[in-house]
Amino acid sequence: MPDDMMPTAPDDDFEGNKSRHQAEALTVDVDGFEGPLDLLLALARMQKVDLRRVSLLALAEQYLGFVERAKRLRIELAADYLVMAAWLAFLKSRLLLPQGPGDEGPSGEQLAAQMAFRLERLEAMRQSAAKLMARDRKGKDFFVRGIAGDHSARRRITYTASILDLMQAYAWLNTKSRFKPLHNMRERTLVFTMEEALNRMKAMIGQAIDWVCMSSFIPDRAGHPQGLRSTTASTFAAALELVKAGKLEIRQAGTFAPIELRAKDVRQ
Amino acid sequence: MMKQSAASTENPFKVPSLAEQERMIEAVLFASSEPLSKLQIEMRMSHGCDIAEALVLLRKRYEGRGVHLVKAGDGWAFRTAPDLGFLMQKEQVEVRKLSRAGVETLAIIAYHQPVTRAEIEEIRGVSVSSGTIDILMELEWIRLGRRRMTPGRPVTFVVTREFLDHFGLESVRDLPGIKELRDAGLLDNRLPHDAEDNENRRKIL
Amino acid sequence: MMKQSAASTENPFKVPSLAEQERMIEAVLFASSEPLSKLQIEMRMSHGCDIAEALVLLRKRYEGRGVHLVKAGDGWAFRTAPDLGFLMQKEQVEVRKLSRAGVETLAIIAYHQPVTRAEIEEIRGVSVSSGTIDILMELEWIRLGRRRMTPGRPVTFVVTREFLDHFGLESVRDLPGIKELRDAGLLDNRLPHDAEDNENRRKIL
Repeated sequence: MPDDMMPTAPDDDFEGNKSRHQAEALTVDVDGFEGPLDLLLALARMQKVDLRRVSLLALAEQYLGFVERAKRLRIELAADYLVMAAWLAFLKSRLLLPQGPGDEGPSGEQLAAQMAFRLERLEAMRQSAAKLMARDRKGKDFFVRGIAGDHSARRRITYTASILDLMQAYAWLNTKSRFKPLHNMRERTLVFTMEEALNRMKAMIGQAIDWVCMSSFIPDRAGHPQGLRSTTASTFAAALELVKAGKLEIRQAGTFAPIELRAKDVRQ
Repeated sequence: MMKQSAASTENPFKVPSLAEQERMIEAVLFASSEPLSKLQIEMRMSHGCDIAEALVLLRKRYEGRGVHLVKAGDGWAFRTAPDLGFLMQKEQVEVRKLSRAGVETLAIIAYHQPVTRAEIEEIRGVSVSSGTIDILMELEWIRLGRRRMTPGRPVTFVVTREFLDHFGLESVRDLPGIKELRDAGLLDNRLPHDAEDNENRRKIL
Repeated sequence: MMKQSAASTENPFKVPSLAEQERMIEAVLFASSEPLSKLQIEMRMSHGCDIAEALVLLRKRYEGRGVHLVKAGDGWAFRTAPDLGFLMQKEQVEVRKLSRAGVETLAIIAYHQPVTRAEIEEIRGVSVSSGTIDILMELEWIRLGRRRMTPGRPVTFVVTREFLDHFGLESVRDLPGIKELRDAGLLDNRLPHDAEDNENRRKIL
């Protein structure tokens, strides 16, 4: 960040035009800062002392002065700048007023030390980042071998598959082998027609004043998986039909959750 | 050494020493993606370098080493010593997606293990080519299990530790979705890894 | 040495001499543009080779040359001498300029690793955009470390071998100024919430 982008220090000798001019320059600056901590660090640097000896009280005042000026100029500050302002105002009061024996929480000095630590740490990381980027770097200062062709390649083919592939394949196999059209099957008697299901449902829904699991409407044909499939399908289709007709309500809490049915209250 | 390099970087007009020239050529040839002719090397170096001599020195330096400075046509390049070629036989692994037959067969073995070839064929509805089994064996995703105690004593297939590692599973019981598949009615309610049970199940079907 | 002779009695094949091993490693590393770990080198060599010693010899041999044997993390690689970079303008690759956020985030990960996203944000005082992390991941300079065993089990970030290689670092211990920062307590991953502790630290300073 160039020096002329630095925010104004409130202890500038000149008031009026100059400070106003600089305060306006701040508008540009706020965009240049990466958040309130960044701004605070810039302010701290202006104290031109070791960061460990920076005056947090002066810093808080500068920051609050900055926020005040921004408000006067109707510059909208992001929420985190205002949060920091509130915290610094609190810090200021803690630093200025003696802490009573009953006061809870850390002292002003502790809070100040904590903030000074954060500033020092951020500054240290900035300097380290600069040192890191200034190092000799691969592809810029030193280079890898340009020719990468000494390897005589022996080609080997390997195969891969994901767990999803596996599951989808298996699910597909199952649907393929089990969902054979029922009318082709020898167990014709296992087929539960839509008509049968509708009649059965109509007779039963009167009892479903509260939510009932759909499975309780399915006729019991234990031991015959294909039969169960047919009865389930028909019962479900019949349920949808009755929902459509306004005689039934249907719901499901989530994928694979039980489907529940309830008779629609016709009095409404 | 420090003095030499300082000379070459700080004073571009001074001709580097022969040793420094050798060093420079070494770096240039190493980093170049293609062999460089004398002229090409010269163009990169400071004026007044007589690189012919430096090249001779450099070539000598690498004599008998694992890397040689070789001349091909008018180009110079570093090459690994021909007698060490065997070290450079890098296996180039080409990864392909497992075929549908492969995935299906693998899935059946995982969910139904131990399972015989005839059972796989019955579930898939088509015969299983030995190529498919071979690939799965080679990948070390399946191995032979115990022989089934039925006429013909057919071999069974089971999945391996390697399979579990590849698919990130602790055990076959962790096969994700097995519960969901079952809830969705896509799977039989019986435990898939119980051979006895599988036998029975297959009789019913 | 002991290991070698022991190995040679067990192994019907003769273990190459140390000089030959050095030659072999030279060729293997020369041929690879990526750093190779000891294990990766060993896998290409004959049984019974003690490559640690050969690597030390090889590194010494290239000292002061135009090409150096460098170490990046657990990997070894040949790289041109940094002082000769000016000769390689043709090979220079345009490195995408990192934003300030990117540079700082990278530094924080390098110096504080393993570090969580929340910790990076705490240090920088602003939230870390996922774009920043993505770019660093894409450059292969950072990767996911272990999850932190704290509530929420957040992921951590660490730097990679590619990072070390790119910045010519042997290990994170060689990061500029890392010792001073640690001594000053500025690398404590503990957040400065315990003001008490900071107080003490600052009194000491």
